[in-house]
Amino acid sequence: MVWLIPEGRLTPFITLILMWIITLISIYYGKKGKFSVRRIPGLDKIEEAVGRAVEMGKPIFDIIGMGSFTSVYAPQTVAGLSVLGYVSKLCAEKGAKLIAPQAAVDVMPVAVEIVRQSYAEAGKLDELDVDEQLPYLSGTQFAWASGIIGMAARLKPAANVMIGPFWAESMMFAETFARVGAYQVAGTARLYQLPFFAAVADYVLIGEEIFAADAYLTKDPVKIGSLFSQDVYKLIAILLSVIGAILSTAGVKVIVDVLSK
Amino acid sequence: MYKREIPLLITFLSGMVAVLEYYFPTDATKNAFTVLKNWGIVIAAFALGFGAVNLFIVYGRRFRKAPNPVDRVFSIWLLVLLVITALVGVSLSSASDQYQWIYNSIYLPLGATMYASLCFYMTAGAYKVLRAKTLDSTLLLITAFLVILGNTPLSAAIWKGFFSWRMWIFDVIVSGAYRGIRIGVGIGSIVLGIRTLLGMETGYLGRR
Amino acid sequence: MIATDISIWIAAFFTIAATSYVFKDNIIFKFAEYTFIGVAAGHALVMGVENVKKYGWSHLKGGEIIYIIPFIVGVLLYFRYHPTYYWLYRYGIAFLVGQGIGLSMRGMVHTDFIKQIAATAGPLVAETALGTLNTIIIFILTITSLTHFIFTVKQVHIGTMSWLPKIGRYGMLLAFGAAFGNTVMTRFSQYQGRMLFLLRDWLGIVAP
Amino acid sequence: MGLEKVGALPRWLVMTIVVVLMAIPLIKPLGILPVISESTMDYYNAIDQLKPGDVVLFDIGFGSGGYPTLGPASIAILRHCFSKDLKVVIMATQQEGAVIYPLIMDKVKPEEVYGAKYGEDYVFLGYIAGVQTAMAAVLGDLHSAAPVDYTGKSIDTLPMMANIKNADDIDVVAYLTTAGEIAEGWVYQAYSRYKKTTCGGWLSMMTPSLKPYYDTGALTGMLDGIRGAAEYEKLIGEPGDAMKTTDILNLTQLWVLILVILGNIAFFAARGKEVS
Repeated sequence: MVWLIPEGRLTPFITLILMWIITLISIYYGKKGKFSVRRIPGLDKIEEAVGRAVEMGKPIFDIIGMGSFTSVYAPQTVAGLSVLGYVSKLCAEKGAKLIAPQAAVDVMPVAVEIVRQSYAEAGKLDELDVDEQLPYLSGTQFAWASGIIGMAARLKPAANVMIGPFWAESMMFAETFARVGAYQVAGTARLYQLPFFAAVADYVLIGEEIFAADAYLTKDPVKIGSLFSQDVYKLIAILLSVIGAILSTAGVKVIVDVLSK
Repeated sequence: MYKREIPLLITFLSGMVAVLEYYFPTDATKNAFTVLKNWGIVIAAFALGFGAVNLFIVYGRRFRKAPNPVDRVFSIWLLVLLVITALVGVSLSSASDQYQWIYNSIYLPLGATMYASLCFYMTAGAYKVLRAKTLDSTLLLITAFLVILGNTPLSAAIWKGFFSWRMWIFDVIVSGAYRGIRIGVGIGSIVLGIRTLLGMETGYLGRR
Repeated sequence: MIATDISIWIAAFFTIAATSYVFKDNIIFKFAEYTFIGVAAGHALVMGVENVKKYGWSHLKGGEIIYIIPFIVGVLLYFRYHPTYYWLYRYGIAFLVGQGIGLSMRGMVHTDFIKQIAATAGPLVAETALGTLNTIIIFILTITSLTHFIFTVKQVHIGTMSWLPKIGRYGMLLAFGAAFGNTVMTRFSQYQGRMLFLLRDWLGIVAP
Repeated sequence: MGLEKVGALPRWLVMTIVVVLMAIPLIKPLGILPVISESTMDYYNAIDQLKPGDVVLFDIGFGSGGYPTLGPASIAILRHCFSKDLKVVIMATQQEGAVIYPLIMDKVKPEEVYGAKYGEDYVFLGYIAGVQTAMAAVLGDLHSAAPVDYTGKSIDTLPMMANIKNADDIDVVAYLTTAGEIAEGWVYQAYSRYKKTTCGGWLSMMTPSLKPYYDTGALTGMLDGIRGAAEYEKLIGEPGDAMKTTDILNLTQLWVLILVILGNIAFFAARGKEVS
């Protein structure tokens, strides 16, 4: 017992305190624009997808999943909305037809607003038909899934971008869009659905890459700052592991001992 | 003030008590946290009713306004079932035979089969879509193939190597890659947790 | 011997209905899905009411008056649907979100960060040659998959260093293949359980 | 080059063959016994080394979605516990756990088969809301968190509960779940906070992302979906639905492998044609 802290919890306690401090400092400097997020390859693939939709004169789907703002997966829905902003801007500029079906009642108005803003900035607001391009399908999982599958089979889109939280319906989407021949860029931070996207999509954004895309697109200082702090912890994890492994192999177990204090 | 600041303060305090009780498990922190944990169960229990209220709002409106009659019949059917299940459960208790009858006849078969039928989708997917098109999909296909092979007892009976390959893939490749992913997810959740406790992430308060 | 219990027949109907969407989306499946949603929401309501009775009311009855607070906060949750006093719902949600984050954050830093690093920082040499090879591969995959998730430090992705995230990505794709293989088994085993129900409990073709 | 026709089997035929392949082993079982993996062995040993009278906290963390695979696993684990005269405190952190409990107990039959009495050898607390809040509350102070059992009877009237007050009186925490939140929750509360021997079981699609906890010792044992359940049934020597279900895997998984091969042959044949 060290000042009442039980055995094996001293290092976690110090680590947690440091994490609070470094995160706050990173967000503070993030607001001062000290950091920048690298452009992840996934965004280039999304641009390719829109290009393909223009070439083939067929629509491009952008599905942000059925998560709502009050669910624990809200950050993934927010990342999906940022990508929707990016895709809709590209579609407005290049003249591709965007289809973005909606499932969450509280997310839909925000999505419509984002798409309308992108089309307005490109001066193409008259080309946007919100009811046809951003239809509300359903809030229930399988009605939502079969609604999208029906649209995909009918419209035979050239491409499909799926970034956000997905559940069991991810397998149905990935399989149907691939069968229809759509070029797919998919990404989610829900670990259990990643295998389907990785197996079937042409390019997959793995886990936290969707948050990096979100921070890159929105340039939000708080997000960029916290992404920097996360990178710091990953680098610390790598350093401790490498040094620890070398020392342990040489018989010196100091790192492992400190970590289990 | 009491619309945003006090709720954010409650988020911070209820989070901090939990963290304090872990690192400083004195009688004071333990007793205080015991009460808060028991409160948490009651409040979480109250929140279980949200699903029913949401359905009454969404499908109540759909019953009144939906153009096609099939939607309206299904909407009212859904609400009727909700009420019947709730009445039987609350009046006779969930441990009653009548309630168990409803569960065994309706909820269990639907819940067990709805997601299970995805295996047919996966079969069609494996046949039509799982291609060694790019380097990425080829790598994935190799381990998927070996694991599916290793998962069948028949293959292990033919040659024990199939089973040891499958175990090697899990004990080395999966353990290594997913340890890195797990550290990344852990760090992400902690940082998101810090931002939420400090009121920088307020999506959960609902947008108004 | 074919089942005579009506409950088994209803369960069989819903099992087949819940499978039908795979072959073709149809109205029977829509009926099954709406039924599922209604009964599930009803069950959540019953569990909510019983939990409030078991874990809130029993304390109040036992004289612990302080448990009136979670009752009040729990009722306030339902102001979420009120046009003007919606913000009253935030007190309950703030408490649940804060407690949830506190409970996971405190342990996560130990099990998802510290312990994972400690395992990777262990000796690379094991008793057997294969053991050493496995440990080294696990070590490499953990480190490289971590580098893949570094977004604001550009040096990790330029020049020779950029090999690390590339290896990390390949390692993760191999691991996702294994996860895909296991998911195939999951969905199949779930449906095979239902097939066992249909052939044994319903049609009686299979011996119990 | 008619090879690409190999990839043109109609969709409904591919799926109908799956149904047929599922029925055959049920009618004529192949009876191939699964190989025991280390993680299942560890789960089994964690319970097997307990002495009569030791306490196991068992959590039904799954519902209808997990019932076909985790139902048989629960039956096997509880049979194992009762055969060793252990005290079993059962709870549910998933909403449907309260109505899954009777289905499991109908198969385990503690009274007839093991002479175990409710209230003396086992108790069911029912579903407790709040997921990790429920776990931390039960482990922290059980009588205050769950003053009544699932029928509403006060805990103090149940003899066995007299000396089961909190985590210190519990020897092993064993759980089965389909939810990541519950699987991780027990790691954070039972292992990290209260240093309990904790064994987790789940759908096999969840194994990769939860394996790091087993590798680093946070979880003592791990059940990998239906494979783990079948191995556990083999270990306690009582074949059940898990073994029957695993038997079917032999044909259906091989059919998936064949389809992957056929699909890729057709793909490369078609691409070969395009190139030439």
